[in-house]
Amino acid sequence: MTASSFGIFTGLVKRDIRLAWSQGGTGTMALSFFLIAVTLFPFGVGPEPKILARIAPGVIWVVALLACLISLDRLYQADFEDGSLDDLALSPLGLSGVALAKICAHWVSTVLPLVVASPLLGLLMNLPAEAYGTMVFSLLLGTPALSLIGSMGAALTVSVRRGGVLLSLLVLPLYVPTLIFAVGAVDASANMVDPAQPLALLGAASLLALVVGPFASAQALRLALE
Amino acid sequence: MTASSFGIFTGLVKRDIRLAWSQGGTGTMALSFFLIAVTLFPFGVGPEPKILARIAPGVIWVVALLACLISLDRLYQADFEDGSLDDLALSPLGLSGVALAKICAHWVSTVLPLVVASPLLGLLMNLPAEAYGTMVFSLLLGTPALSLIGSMGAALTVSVRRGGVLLSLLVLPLYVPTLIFAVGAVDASANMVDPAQPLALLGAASLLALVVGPFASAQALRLALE
Amino acid sequence: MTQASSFTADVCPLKAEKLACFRGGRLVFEDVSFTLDPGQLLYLRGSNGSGKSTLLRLIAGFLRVQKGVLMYGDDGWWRGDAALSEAVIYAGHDNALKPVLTLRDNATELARLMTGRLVPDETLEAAADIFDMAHLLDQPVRYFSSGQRHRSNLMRFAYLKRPLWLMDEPTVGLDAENREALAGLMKDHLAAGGMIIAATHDPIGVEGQMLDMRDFQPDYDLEEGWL
Amino acid sequence: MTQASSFTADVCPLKAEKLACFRGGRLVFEDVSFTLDPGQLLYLRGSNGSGKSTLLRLIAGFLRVQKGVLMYGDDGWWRGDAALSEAVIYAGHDNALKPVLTLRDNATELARLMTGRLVPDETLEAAADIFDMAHLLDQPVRYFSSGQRHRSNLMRFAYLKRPLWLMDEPTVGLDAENREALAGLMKDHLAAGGMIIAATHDPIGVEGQMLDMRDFQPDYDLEEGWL
Amino acid sequence: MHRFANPAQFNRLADRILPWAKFVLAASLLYGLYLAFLGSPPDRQQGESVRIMYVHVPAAWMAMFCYMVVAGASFTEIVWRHPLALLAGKAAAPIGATFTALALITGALWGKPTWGTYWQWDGRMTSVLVLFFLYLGYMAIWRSMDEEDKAGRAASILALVGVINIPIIKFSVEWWNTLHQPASVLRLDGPTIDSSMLWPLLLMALAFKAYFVIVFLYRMKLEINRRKLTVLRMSQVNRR
Ligand code: HEM
Ligand SMILES: Nc1ncnc2c1ncn2[C@@H]1O[C@H](COP(=O)(O)OP(=O)(O)OP(=O)(O)O)[C@@H](O)[C@H]1O
Ligand SMILES: Nc1ncnc2c1ncn2[C@@H]1O[C@H](COP(=O)(O)OP(=O)(O)OP(=O)(O)O)[C@@H](O)[C@H]1O
Ligand SMILES: [Mg+2]
Ligand SMILES: [Mg+2]
Repeated sequence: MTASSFGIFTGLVKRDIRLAWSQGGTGTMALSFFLIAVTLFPFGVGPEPKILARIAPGVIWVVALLACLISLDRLYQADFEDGSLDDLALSPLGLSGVALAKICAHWVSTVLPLVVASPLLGLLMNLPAEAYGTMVFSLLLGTPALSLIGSMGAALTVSVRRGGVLLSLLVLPLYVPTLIFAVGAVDASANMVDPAQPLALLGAASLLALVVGPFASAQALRLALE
Repeated sequence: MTASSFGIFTGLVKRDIRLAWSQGGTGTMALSFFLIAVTLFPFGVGPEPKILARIAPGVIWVVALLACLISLDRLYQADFEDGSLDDLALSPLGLSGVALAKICAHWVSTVLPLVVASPLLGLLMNLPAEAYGTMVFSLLLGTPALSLIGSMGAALTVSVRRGGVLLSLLVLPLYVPTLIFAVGAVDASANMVDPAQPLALLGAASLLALVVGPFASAQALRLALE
Repeated sequence: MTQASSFTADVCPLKAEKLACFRGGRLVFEDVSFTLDPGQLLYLRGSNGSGKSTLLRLIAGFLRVQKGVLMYGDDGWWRGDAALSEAVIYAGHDNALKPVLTLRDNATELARLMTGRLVPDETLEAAADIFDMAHLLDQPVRYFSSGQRHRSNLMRFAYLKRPLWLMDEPTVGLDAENREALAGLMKDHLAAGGMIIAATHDPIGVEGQMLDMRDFQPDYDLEEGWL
Repeated sequence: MTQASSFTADVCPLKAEKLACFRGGRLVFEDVSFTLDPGQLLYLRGSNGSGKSTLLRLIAGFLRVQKGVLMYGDDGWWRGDAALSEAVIYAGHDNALKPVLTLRDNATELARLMTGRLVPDETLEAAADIFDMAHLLDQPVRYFSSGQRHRSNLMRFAYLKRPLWLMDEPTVGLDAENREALAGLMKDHLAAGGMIIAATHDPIGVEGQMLDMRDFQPDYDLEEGWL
Repeated sequence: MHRFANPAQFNRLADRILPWAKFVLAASLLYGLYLAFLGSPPDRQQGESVRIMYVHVPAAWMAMFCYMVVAGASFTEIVWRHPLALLAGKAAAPIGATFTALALITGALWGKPTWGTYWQWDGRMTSVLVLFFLYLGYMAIWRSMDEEDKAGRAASILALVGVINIPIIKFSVEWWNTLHQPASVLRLDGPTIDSSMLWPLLLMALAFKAYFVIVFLYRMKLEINRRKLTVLRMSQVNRR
């Protein structure tokens, strides 16, 4: 049973990564949203390097968060609409396992590319050289919380058409602590202060989300099936 | 024929406004995204009033644009998925007329509330008092272009699964001029300069979008029907 | 042969000559010809994938006529044409219902979209009665079962007064009584001089011509067909 | 009465006693009782909206059993239970296909989801052959017609080896030949000791018990039922 | 108009052009590179870094040229439904995107020694970035849709709408820039070009154009073959 569960789990993760990067998937698209939306800020705020450097960590993190958010929209929705959610519910893995697998796949296929691209945007936004390492590290540490929390929202809104915007209403407030710790860490580095403390808090947020996320998502998915 | 066309047009506008504000509609949701996302920036950037004031026009406009964008996602998608688009195509109004009606409804139901809420966010972001009038006026003048351009993107991506993020890739570059003119106008007011020139350009952008938007949307919708 | 009638648009014979349709670069059918006179019914038959739905969508003007001719009376019949969009009612696989609206509101909005006017309450209730939906008129559609949704969709044929009905698998998921109601509705329409084209796998119990789509399957030819 | 067989889970009799179901605050049916032994087929009959789909989803464990008892062998049968989710294959109105994947990949993914293993190619091809889909195995599903999609969905019954089949309107949109193929598949399953519950409006041509859902319609009572 | 809709005829034409284009590419690239790196003097203010210009400027020109090819193909497709035009746009877009990326990257590399920063939100750089996004959008639509014809027409609509945008972006951004940062307009007056620099520049531009022609023709042939493959697959779907 455990061996088969593991097979199902990895199989599901692979399936979702494959779908995310196949035609019309969210993988490439979230990345382009991230790039474009960050690029809009210099248009909006003006090109002064000093201002840009000052707001860079905040803007990059907020936009990464929004990109993650809009890609979450379809985390369960596609499976719900085409009836695959019924199949997922009948898998021996159980719905919590299914949710965890889908969250892993989302993070790997959609969020990880954002993390990889973030130094480029740091360049565009004139981020101080000292802060690059911490920014990437804070994204690696904090974004799992975004996927995990977002999964709960996505599961809750899955049976609601046009859930996308409702999703943001549910999820954004829960993102605030993660955001604050992460930006705190990057700012600390930019100002040559030790970012250990906010980073520790960030890790704690991700861990907490890991405990609650899959379970709560499964409960919400049950509701959608009813 | 003309009288009946007018009846169909207003009927369709009313239908869409009603659907947008009914349960799960985009009306309330875009508004809450706007409010929450702007609120994230003080968290991300830090609470210094000077910095906030400096970036306020840019942030408010960029987020209004993103809110508009994510609500556009479903402009035609819902009708496409449930088969209503077939009916719309068989209306004597013609697809261009249908597109224009849906754009009008989108602007009234979803964008206008953002305009109304913007002074509140100006307050949160510490916007200089001189700039409020111009900000609201620039939103009134410029957001129709957002709906019109967005309609083209929404029509192009209507048959695409997970089109939401593709939409942003198509539409955001086309939003850049509107954004630049609008922020230019608000910044001018904030710096006590006459904003007439950027405002005129902003109006021109909306007019141009009005000429191209419904027609191109109708062409794209035809494709989706095929 | 235009005929005065109770319809909002003229009824003319519909004539197809050597129609062909490409999808995704492949020829789905070719050389489809038929003539449909007022008062007549045409069944589209054929195995899954033989092109019934495709032909219906072509006639409804959703697809471009790439090859062959389609005539309504003496006029060509083309995509986006006003004559077309005033003569046709189409009901496809999807139900075109808004789940948050009640059945009455769904019907009202559709009628207004097609005519710019509201339907009188009596017309609507009579239409609902045909499919035994009168008690559901003021229920939101989201509570309906799949057959109830399908019937809600079929109701359009009863309250819109257009001459040419295009029906894609109209019997799907209907119970026996409602299949009879459907047959009755179709007979009335034909008697009033209307025309129907219906793609179906089940017998409906109304007399009509047959067009078997399997007769029009192309011998596939790469040299000609690929671009 | 557990029976050794070719299935991945044990086959036990399924027994329902006085099941009732509320949806949206309304009682959809009540007092539904039946016993289904290995090798038996149960048809759910009844007009649109009588609760066939609802009962199927209840048995599949998507809805909570709010009233009454559902037993599988000697054990209770409840939502999220491992025994349940290893015994059931469900095919509903939606096809659960990913349009970008080929039919083969769709099937492979489903099998892996249900068992953690890959299906052997021969099994898959045999399954496809039943519904005349073998030549479509390596095509992306997005090119399929509605009947072809439905057949792709039905294929799961041929390559997953679970004992209890739940089929919601399995004949919808199938042409005559494929209806026969379906009947053959069902007969084989019953002969091997499997069980089937099928909601349908069309005759399928396999012997089975009938459960008419119209017999279980509650006398609707606002006082009792509304909460 | 539809004469070259016949793929065989197109292939013949392409095969006739290709050898010439290859020759032009080899000749102009070799001589151009020689002039650019050895045969021309370093700039008085910029030193050796000026040599980036010989890649940067032709790449920027090609970025815009390719977009016009895509837009022209789109227009042809929309108005005359010419099947090869559909494929021409698809074939040209990735090349254009690559040149745009090249212009961006060389520009950024050049920026470091001259302005001390890789990236400035200056009008011209920004408008090229937006051009890059338009390319990405065009290619994304192509990738995202089920049917080739549909995808192509959708992408064509976008490409045409994008054309309207290009002059606006350039114009507006320059205006926007003067409000905040008039200093960065400096680059536009650049070093006056001496003939010792003009020649290698023109030769490199010729080489880039020849390169475009070659890759474009090969990609067209590829697309035609891919298209045949799709049709073959489709013919399988309903084989009975
Ligand atoms: C990523 C940054 C850059 C981008 C996107 C960019 C873009 C362009 C474009 C589009 C052109 C062609 C203009 C036309 O023909 O109308 C061009 C030309 C040129 N660029 Fe850049 N550029 C960048 C950085 C630089 C830098 C750093 C320099 C040097 C200081 C530079 C110097 C030039 C020169 C000298 C020309 C030729 C102007 C002429 O036509 O005479 N560029 N660039
Ligand atoms: N989500 C829901 N909320 C409330 N009521 C519902 C919901 N889904 C279905 N119902 C109601 O439950 C009843 C039974 O629906 P069900 O779908 O089971 O019918 P059915 O027998 O399958 O009919 P059909 O033949 O039309 O498929 C219907 O009256 C329907 O209105
Ligand atoms: N979007 C599409 N792209 C390419 N091919 C398609 C597309 N839609 C349908 N086809 C193909 O066209 C053919 C005809 O499909 P159509 O839906 O018209 O069949 P049908 O006769 O209605 O079958 P069914 O009885 O299954 O509904 C099928 O072979 C299908 O594969
Ligand atoms: Mg069909
Ligand atoms: Mg049902």
